[in-house]
Amino acid sequence: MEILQEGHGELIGWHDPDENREWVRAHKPRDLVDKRMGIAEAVARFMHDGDFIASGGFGHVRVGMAAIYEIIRQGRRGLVMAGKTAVHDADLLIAAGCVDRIEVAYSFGHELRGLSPASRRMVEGGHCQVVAEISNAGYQWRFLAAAMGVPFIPARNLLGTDTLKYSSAKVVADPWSGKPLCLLPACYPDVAIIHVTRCDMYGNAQIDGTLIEDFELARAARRLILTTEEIIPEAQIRAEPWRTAIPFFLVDAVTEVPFGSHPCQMPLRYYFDEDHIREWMRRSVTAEGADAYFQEYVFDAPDFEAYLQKIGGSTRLSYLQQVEALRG
Amino acid sequence: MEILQEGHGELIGWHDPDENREWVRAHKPRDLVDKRMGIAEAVARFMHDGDFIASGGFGHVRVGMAAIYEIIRQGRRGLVMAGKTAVHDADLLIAAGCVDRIEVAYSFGHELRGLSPASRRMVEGGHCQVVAEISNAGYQWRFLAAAMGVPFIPARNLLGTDTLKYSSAKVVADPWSGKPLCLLPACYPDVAIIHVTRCDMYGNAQIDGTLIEDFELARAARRLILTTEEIIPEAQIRAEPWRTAIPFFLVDAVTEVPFGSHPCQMPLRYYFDEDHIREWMRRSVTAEGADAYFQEYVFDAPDFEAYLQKIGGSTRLSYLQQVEALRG
Amino acid sequence: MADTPYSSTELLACVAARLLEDRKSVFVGTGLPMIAAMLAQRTHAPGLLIIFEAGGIGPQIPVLPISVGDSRTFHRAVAASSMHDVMSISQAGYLDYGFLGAAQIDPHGNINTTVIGEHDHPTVRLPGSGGANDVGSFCHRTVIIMRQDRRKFAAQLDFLTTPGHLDGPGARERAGLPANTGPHRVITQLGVYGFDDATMTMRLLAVHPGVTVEEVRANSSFPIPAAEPLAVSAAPTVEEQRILREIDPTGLLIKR
Amino acid sequence: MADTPYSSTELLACVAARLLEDRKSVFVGTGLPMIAAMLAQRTHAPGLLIIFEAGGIGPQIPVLPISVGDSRTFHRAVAASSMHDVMSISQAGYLDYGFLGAAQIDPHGNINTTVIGEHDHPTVRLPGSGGANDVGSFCHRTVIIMRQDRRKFAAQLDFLTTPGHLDGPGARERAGLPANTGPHRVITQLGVYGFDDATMTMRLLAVHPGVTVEEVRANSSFPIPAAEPLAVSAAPTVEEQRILREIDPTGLLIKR
Repeated sequence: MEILQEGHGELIGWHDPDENREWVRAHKPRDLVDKRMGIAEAVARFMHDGDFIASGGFGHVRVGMAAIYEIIRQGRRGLVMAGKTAVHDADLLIAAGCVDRIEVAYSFGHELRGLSPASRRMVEGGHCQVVAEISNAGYQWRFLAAAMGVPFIPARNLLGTDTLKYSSAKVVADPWSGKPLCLLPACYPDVAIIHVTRCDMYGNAQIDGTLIEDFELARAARRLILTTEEIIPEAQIRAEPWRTAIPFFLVDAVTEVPFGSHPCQMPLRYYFDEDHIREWMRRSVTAEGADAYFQEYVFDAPDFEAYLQKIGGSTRLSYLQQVEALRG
Repeated sequence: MEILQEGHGELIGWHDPDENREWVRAHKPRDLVDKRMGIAEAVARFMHDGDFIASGGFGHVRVGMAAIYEIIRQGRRGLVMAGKTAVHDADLLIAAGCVDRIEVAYSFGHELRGLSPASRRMVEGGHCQVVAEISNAGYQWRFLAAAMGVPFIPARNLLGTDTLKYSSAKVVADPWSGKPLCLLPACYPDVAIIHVTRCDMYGNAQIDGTLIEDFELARAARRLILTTEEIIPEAQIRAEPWRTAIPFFLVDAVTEVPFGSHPCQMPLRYYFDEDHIREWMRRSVTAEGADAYFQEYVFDAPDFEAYLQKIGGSTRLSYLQQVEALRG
Repeated sequence: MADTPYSSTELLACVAARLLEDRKSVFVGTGLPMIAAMLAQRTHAPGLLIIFEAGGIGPQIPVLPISVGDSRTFHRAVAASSMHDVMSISQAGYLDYGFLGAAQIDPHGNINTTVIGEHDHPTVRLPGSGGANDVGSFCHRTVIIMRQDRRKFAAQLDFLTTPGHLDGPGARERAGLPANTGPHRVITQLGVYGFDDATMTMRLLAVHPGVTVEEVRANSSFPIPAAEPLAVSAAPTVEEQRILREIDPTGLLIKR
Repeated sequence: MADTPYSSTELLACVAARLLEDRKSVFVGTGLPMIAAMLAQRTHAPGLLIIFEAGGIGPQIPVLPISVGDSRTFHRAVAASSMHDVMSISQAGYLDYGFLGAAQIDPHGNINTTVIGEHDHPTVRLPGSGGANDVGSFCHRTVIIMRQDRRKFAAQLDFLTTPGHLDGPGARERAGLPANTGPHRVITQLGVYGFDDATMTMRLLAVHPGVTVEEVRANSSFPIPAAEPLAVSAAPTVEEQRILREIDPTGLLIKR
């Protein structure tokens, strides 16, 4: 294949498909085993310093925040992050010093709410390195390639731009049309965290609302930690098998964490906690402020339950439920 | 791209992605218009002699048989068919002289029930030509490439076989691993017929059970005729938008045909009519027998309702419902 | 014409909304584009199909969504699908319009949302492409909405995140991008720009009420020819303003 | 050992079922493979994950499905997905075992299910690959179940539909197929075959009760070395037969 152009971004998370097949063969569970565990155990067992990690959902929507806080609490270091519309999760992990390298589709911003003071400061100060650029669809299709077990997916984006020059993509001529085509290399995160609406104890999971990138991400990740609003009986999964977005054999850990996406939204369950997001953005304008935030909400909260008390407990949470139900 | 190997099968249904984009731009409806019409009108308007056609479902499962009978009734000629686990549909269309070319993943058989006397006779007699070979996943991914608007999808099947030599695929070296890789060209049928569980009058459709290849096929086809067990209110679609497998803007015609998959199965609704399938297989052993079958069940039945009366009417149909519900 | 005062954002939303055609599809990002698309749907384009990158397709949006993944983006939608699905149908040609924002734009409509300064030693690190590169690559016509000043209207981008017309006529096709796509209009607080067919560079099509060509030129670091005759944007009508208040009752965006 | 009479199909089903390991996954096609997988699940391999190409994943199969797309294949399944999903996870390495049938097989375990005679002027046109090429390409170990005779055990195939070990050691990898895959066993009405590591050609591992090596060789048009010592397949046990009757109460397949 003649390469017409080649991005010089770092090739993060790519494996030879045969090498990844061997990994899958050796490590992924084929049988139904109870995978329930606390989030502390899940993070301790399945996420190690230096791992390449990805967080499901999109922006502030359906994000496994309980796991994000736990990563900070356990002090993981040297993580590389998939900046796939990584927003609050990435901002916190970078500010806390857990993530020091990132491939960026969208990061360092809170969408309409403004740029991220903390992670911008870390990047502009040289404490967190952007190792490659890509677009949202580009990342999505990198995960699709991995989910399919092929080395790349062709696409018609990135072409002609600096985004391509700083990506890990290559450009070739399509052998049918002769036109230049972008090839996006497969991407297998070492660990993904996905927060779902409900799942059984084996990890068979349903997601209400859009799947965003999580169908493909669940299949691309080598290790998958599911956090879930609720654990339901296996029979409920089997009654409507077409509702299963993530089957059990992709899953390594199942953690029940009601409100586990807070302060992010959980579609059809609870709304963004705008006050808390603003609090973080305000306090993280300085490194000291960010540290104080972590002290208060992460280190001084032994677990996610304690964190929920700190942010306002059931009063606050039922208000967020009301808003999401358009009754707020 | 250096081509290591190239199948010499006919390249059926491929378009330059830009050419197909222009087609989509000019022909596909963006707004909600009532697309309900009878199957006779749908076939007359959207399927023309010489078209390349594909039929949804899989084997004898969830097949738009009412449309298949109507194609025979209207005497379409020179159709090219996607033999994507095309079984009863392909057998009838070939036997009736509607289809005279086919690209084959699986055809000319009725799975466990045995080989197809009629279409085998037509192929072995030179009346129907196999223009290319492929596998089930291969066809599926040809549709995926079309659904994505890319010229091809890479895959690790077909390699090393005569199936590849008789396909329209090409083999190149993966630019990352250097390993040989099969590229499957996109495939855009001129018309697809998909039978769904329910849809609204605009074509927003839900499918109970496995999607098989229909998610991708619906997005690959230039024209899409939906037949449906029932038409439901738009509000029911909008109440659970994550259940929509096919959104309206892919759809050109919506035809309500209860039992429209008969004698094939409709998952969770009615079982295979084994007696009728056997009757066809028995009578189609000779060309005369096949013609007599078509006379009785297609030409002497002005519409699908009349056909359902001929195969046993409501007594037979409720029996098939009982069997499907495991009460038979 | 309006006889009531209006904010600059209200004007931008109206100008953007009016560009959208009925019975077409639009790929909508966060913020002003959402308001513009909702306004168009409630005025001249009831048959406008709105699509969000997280998978929301054809929603009946109850209140202004904050994020393009927000549950409001698939509220009573015809489908709540996935990014793969939405990006695929965009790449396959189903999306007529796409909206983009920009930190910098160059005369060919190329956009920077990645970085100011050097990539590896940034002065200001911005969020990156997000879905912008995809929208700018796949949609038939893209509309860029941004504030303009001499830094933002840049002769040379610090980083080319999303393709405009690259370096001129035919350049997109030569790069492999889908044919007949690219920036269609640029809307700023001062006016509306199109692209000259011969050079694929920006030209001023209309100024907003009270804005002069000199003001436009003073707020660009590259030369901008003006169409003759030059149009003047119509101010928001009373009806448009009423609908805008319905869409954004708290004035989250509109009153900015 | 059984003390009751059994059909040849019952024996094949038992031999195939016993090959499957607990806590592994198997890609199952129509017919005998379904019975074998269901039998394995109800005997030594309760943790066997059964997957069907139309999208059924981990079903609790109530009665023998007729087709791999049949609603029985996703009855109380953990997921009812799509062919794209199932084929993708297979390609990605999640499938341990796959079953295949064959009209012809050659010494390297390559399979023909496409045509007897010339492709463009067929003597007998067969259904083609179906999912066989995919299963034979992606699964870690494939098991071929077929009737054998001199025409079916062919030194040279009329058409190579599905890859076995192609022309010998390393050939699959050189062709680009996933590493460490390929035919593991061939089961016929006469015996069970494996593949010699040095040549990747078929060798007889076991004969069924009452079958001789001479009979095996008389039913092949290529030479077949026999392992020493040669095993004899265990006949179906009473328990296995009981379960088989449960799985296929009408004897649709088992009594053939």
